[in-house]
Amino acid sequence: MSTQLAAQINSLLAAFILLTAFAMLAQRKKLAILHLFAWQGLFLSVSTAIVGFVAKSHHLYISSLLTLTLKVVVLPYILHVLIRKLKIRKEIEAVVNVPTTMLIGIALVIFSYHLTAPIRELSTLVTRSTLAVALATVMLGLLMMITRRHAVTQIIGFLAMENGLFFAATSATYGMPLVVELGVALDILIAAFIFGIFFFHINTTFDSLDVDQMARLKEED
Amino acid sequence: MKIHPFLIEMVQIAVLLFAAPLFAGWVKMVKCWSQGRTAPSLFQPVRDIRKLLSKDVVLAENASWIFRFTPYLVFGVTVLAGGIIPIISTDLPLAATADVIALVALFAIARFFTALAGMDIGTAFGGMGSSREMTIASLAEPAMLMAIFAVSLASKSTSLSQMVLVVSQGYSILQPSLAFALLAFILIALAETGRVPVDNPATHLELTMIHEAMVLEYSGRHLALIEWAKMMKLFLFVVLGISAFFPWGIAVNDDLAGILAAPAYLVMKLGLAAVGLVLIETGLAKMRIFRVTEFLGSAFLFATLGMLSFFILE
Amino acid sequence: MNFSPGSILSASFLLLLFLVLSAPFLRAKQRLLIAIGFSITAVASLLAAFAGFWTLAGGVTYQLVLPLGLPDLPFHIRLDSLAGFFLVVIGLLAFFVSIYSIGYVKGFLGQRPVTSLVVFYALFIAGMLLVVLSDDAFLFLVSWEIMAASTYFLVLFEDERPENRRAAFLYLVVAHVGAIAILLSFGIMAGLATGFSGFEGYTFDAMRKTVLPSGWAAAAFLLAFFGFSAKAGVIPLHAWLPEAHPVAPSNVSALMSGVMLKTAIYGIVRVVFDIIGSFPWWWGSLVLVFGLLSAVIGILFAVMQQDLKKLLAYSSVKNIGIILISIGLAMIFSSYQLKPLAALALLAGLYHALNHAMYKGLLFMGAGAVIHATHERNMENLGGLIRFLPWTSVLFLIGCISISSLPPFNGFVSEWLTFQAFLLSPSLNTPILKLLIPLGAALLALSSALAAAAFVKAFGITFLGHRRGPDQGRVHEVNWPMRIGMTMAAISCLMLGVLPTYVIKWMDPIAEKLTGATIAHSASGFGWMWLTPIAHERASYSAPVAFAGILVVVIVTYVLLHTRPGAIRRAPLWDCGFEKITDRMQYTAASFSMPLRRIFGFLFAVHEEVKQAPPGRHPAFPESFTYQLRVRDRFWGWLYKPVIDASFWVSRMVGRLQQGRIQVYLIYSFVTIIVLLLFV
Amino acid sequence: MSLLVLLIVPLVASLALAFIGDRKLAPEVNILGSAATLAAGVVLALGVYRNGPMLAGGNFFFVDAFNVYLAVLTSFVSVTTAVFSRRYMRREREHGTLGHRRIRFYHAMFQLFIFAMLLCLLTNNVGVLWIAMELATLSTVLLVSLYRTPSAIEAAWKYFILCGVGIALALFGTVLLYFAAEKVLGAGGEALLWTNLSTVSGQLEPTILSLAFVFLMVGYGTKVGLVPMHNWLPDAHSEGPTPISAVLSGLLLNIALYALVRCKVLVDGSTGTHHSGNIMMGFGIVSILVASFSLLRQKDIKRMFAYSSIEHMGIATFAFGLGGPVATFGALLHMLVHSLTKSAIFFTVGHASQMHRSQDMDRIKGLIRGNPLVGWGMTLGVMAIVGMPPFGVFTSEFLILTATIKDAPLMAPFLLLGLGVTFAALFRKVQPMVFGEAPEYQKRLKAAHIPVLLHMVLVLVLGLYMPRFLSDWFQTAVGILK
Repeated sequence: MSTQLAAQINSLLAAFILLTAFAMLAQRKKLAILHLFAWQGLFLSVSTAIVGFVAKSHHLYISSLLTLTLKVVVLPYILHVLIRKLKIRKEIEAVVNVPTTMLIGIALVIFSYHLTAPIRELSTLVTRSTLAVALATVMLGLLMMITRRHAVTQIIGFLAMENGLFFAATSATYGMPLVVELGVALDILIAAFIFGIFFFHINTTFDSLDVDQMARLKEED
Repeated sequence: MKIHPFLIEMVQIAVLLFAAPLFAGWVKMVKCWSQGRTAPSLFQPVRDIRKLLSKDVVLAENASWIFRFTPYLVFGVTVLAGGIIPIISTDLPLAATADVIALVALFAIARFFTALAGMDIGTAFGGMGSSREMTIASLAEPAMLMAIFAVSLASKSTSLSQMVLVVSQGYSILQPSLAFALLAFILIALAETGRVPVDNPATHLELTMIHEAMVLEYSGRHLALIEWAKMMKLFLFVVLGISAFFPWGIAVNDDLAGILAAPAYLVMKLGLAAVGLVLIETGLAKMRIFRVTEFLGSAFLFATLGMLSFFILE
Repeated sequence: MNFSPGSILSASFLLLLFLVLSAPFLRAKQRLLIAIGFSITAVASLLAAFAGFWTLAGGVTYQLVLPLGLPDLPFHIRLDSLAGFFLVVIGLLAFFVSIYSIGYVKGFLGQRPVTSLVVFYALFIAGMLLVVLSDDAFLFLVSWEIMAASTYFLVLFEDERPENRRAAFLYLVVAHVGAIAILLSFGIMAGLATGFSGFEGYTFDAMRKTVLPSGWAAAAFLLAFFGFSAKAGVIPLHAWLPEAHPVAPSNVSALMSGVMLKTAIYGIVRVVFDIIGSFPWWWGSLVLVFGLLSAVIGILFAVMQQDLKKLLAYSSVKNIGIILISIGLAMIFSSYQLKPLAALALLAGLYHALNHAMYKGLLFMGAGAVIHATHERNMENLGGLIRFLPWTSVLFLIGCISISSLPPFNGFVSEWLTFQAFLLSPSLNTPILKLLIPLGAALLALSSALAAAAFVKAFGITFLGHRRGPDQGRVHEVNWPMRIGMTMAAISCLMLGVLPTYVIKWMDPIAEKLTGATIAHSASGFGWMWLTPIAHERASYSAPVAFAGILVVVIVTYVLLHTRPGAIRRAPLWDCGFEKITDRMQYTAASFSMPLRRIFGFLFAVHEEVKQAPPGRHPAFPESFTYQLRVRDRFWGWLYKPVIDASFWVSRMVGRLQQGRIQVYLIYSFVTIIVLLLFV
Repeated sequence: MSLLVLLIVPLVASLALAFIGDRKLAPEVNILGSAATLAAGVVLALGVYRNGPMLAGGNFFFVDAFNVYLAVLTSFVSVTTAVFSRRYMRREREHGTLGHRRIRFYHAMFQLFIFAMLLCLLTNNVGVLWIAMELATLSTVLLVSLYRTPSAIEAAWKYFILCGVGIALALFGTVLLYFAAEKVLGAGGEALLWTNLSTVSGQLEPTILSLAFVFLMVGYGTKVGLVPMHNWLPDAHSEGPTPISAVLSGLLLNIALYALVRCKVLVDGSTGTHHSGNIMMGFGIVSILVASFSLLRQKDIKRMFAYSSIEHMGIATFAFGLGGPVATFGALLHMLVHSLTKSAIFFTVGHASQMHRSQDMDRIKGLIRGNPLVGWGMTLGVMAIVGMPPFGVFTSEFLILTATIKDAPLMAPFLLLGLGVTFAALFRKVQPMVFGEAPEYQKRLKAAHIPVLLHMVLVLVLGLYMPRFLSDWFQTAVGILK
């Protein structure tokens, strides 16, 4: 497999990642969002593997494996369990005005393209063009957290951001040093447990996961 | 031949002590004539004082030492002031004791204690008198100072002897600054010595009196001293005006002739001054206390004009 | 250790430090604590005064670097003529007040623990002494704020009273804002001194050496003047003063009014004449204008007051004004290189600072004695005390005479000198100043005349007449330490008034150092008895002669009139023949100031209301009247309230930022990063 | 060697405490662990002071004047906080607000938190720094929600999400940094080491670094609590148990600022402009103003002091942004004295709210009469924190302000405004609490004396006499941050 082809595939995957990000932004049903997230993770791990293959840097395989286990298996599973346990599968949440969100998303993509332009000039990697996508994914994840009112979806948005970061790491720089990768993964795992606990607390105290109830602490009166 | 300054000082103080009542009497006479009344004798004030001196003192039960101390202090301060103002000669050992500003302050001491004495016995009248006296004084002081300022600009000095020396050379009364200052000084003097239109020394009509209200409770020798001091104050203000504005005749270099001539000039000037005073007092009516603001305000205005005209015109 | 002003000073500081550290261990024995504590402060302040006197008399400068503070910015101490003079001012009054306190503070025994009072009192004195000694910006501000903080706690001594808390709070805020302004001004000077390559720029020496560009210099001066005025209670920054001084314990108010305000004067003189050095004339006129404003408005407020200590506090504003007037004149003169005149004006101001310390301290101590004896501050409930408090009344009267600037007492000398400075203004060669400055003299005259009115009122209403209001039983004369403290202050008032030539000769090095000219020679050129600021033809005043003259004439007349045994008969009041006079017919504090209120009322927010009780009866036959008078400070509404309202409005607006929903917070981060990225 | 001890002790202690649980000796063990950490820290500091900066664990750890003094500070405050929390937590248990499991959790997490912060400081690796920072957040999130009250959970959730997002952005910045670095240093771990980065900072690609700095600024700025990313801070500080508020305010913010400053140095080295400095100054000023005005209308005592923390972090950030020897010196000193003073204040606040069973400032009254130590402690603490001499905070603010009026005169008025308003606001609230009569509902309690006294004495000493070695330290740190 030539580097060219690898680059092709990689950018294709990048496109998919971006697509999933948008899809999540538009999607209403939690389970669907969860599945989309899992897909994004899958694309990410594959692309990581390919980059690893191209760059012949083997620690990327490990990190791809990590991604696979974490982002595709473990986290979705945990969330799935939570959703079932907390019986919030049915809850359809109001998404603020999808078209507008989409437009903002587009704007973000363009913006991040514009930002990463100079870097693209500098970089010699085959994967350099995907950096824009990575940044866009991060931004979209943030946007998702902003537009959603449900704890679970916010978390998913958060994790989507993380995906974007991983993608940036691999695509921009053929992956961070392994120590860092592992550490990050560990942190995410801990984070997963923590928000797992949180869902229970929130649900028991507010008997719903709608974060809009949690607006008691404020200055204005 | 030379005459020792201390002798002159003595003479001057003696003059002050006895000329003051006479002057007061003279003012009364002129006033009566101008109003077509038969006048008391020129020596009436002297007789009054002597009579009061020989009378017993009736003191309010709750009068404190301040009440008893005040007459002596007032008298003492006034006499001292008399020793400073050049009446017949400028060559006085006491002259350097105080310049005009300090002189004003000396009178202020007398006022301060009179006001306290007025409040000491705790009557409504006493308090009223003190309050009004202090109010008027606080308005008169700035005007007084501006007048002094105007004069001292001309004479480059605030020491009285120096003023006399400078002014007596040349016809500086023609200077507009001094003219304005004189005008202001007259108004202030009326207020300070408690004459119509600010205060009426002749009345005991409760609501119009100011100075009298403070000394209402005095009797005997205390009253004598107070009255005497008051006459001296009037006399001194007239003399002050004379030495500041019409100093001709005051002996500047102590030769016998000058010193002998000086009293003559003095008597003449005093006579005229009394006439002027009477004209004012009969011409004007006593004004309400809150009109005094405007009265002294105009005095201040004149003084300021005097100063400005010095800078602008001279 | 050799015997020098420096060593004496360190001794006094060690004493104070020892007291501060050991006081908490004497908590249990309050009586002992008072006795020991205040004796120590007395000794310490006397030592400080002595050191200051020596320095100024010797005309030498001691410098010292303490290994404290930052290693690269140690504490610099400098004892020069100016510092020496203020050491005397502070130390002397602190000595009197400390002795007074031994008696005064006993009054708190059994009511509350006085430990904190002793500790902060000592800290307060130490702070003031350090302020005048410090020779670098850092130490100066440290001691400056120590002074402020300790007085804050002293004002809060009776902390259960809400008005104390309010006053203390107001005081501390104003003081601190002022301190920050001073800090910034030092920052300018230090920055221009070295450009902050390191810490050297913070020493006053470095600042002296640098010549500031005029713009920066003006900024530095304005900041410093603002800061120091806030401390000195210059109108319109005075609002805290009449709140804080009255509620503090009287010995503390004596020190606050008497000397703490002077540290601000010291600061102005130090910064303007010593550190900056050369300046344009408008600085001086600015100081002059604010001085006049404070002098007139302050004393007018004083006349209006019915609370004895409030009256005294406002009169402090007036006196600070007078000091500033002289300093302003000095600045104008020296900006025109009229060195001797500048020297005269400056010395007049400093002399007045010294005098004011003495008589204001005396008056506050007297007020404290009155409160000690009657537990009453409101003059409307006082009166006739001269019969119960013979000592206090005499001493208080001396204070009143001095502060009303009547000869032969000290207040008059310095004010007379100020007038002389005014009268010399025609020698300025700027027409407009020639015209305007004399008007200032008129305002000064107005303020001093009003002062006389105010203190006739203060003494007359408090000590003369009959007791107004409810008479709480018999009143006793205060104990000996209090009398001694007051007496010493009174004596110094007389001495400073009668022997001005010596004082001026003593103070001359300051003038020489700061303005480059001396006046002692001309001032006493006519003999020690005659004070002749420029030349005896120009003007002269002889306090001794005046004093002796009055005395002699009084005695002579008295003797002459008592040759004949004149019987004195006591009789009830005549009062133009009124029947049954009651105490309630007397003039009250409110009624005394009524004419002035009518004349100058436009300057205040005066609320008068007369209530007829019971209403509805025939108006011709009212049962009783109640008269209520509230004279309020316009500046509060003009200056302070708007600021407060504005800041609360802003804070409401800012509160909107944080309205609880996490999405909004996320949007903040989002927007922030977008914006930043756009800018990069 | 001592470095490894310094890191391992808290980790071990945390595990141990997790096993010990809520036994009788747990608090003592906690104190002991912290004390050991402190000892190691001091030894390390002395070593650095003697032999200058050093690497350890094969380039993995790096100690210089800048981070070692923060490490000592961290371990020291952890000791005092542990001592304080012994009394505090006992009281809480007596009141039944906390069960055994939670106290076990508290102890374990406390030590873990200390570990995370020390790792942040001592690691030489930008990536590891990031990880440790995240770890520090995660370890405290559940401590903030320890009381399980609705508001506690809300606060913790906000803390979790906002800081998570922030830190994620920081990671993006780190990636960019790595991206720029690996061109110069080649791929692999070497490219993320401070030591290497600082040597080659000149060659790093300016555009990328300035881009990276934006992400790092917003990311770590969130944890520093700079406006407008500050919103988690008041909530988290006011709802968590007081010892945690103390360490959050006193230590965590410092750590985040430390990271930020390190990054700034790199960026400046590469861009050669003062751009990043200006950005930091902007954030600083905005934080000072917003915080000071928010202080005016506070009702909850811990919330109020949280805002004051924001303000002080703003001042430090501003000073670092200002640059220059004096300002930087001031900023370093400010980090030190602020964390000492603020944690002392939080100790007293904790006791005060326990005495009145409320954090509502209208209920807290008459502290000095009720408990002199708490009352005077809070009074003097507040005096110190608003910058009254002779306390150390004044020294730092003095240096910073004077430097400001020289280098950025236009900023001075805002600074003046902010400080003035803060002063008025704090005293307006604190004065009624400490002075006046004690209310009848006030409970008596045995306060933890040593921590408060120790901190206040230190701050006082720093204000009056700063030891030579400390200032040398700062000077070298200033040299590092040039």
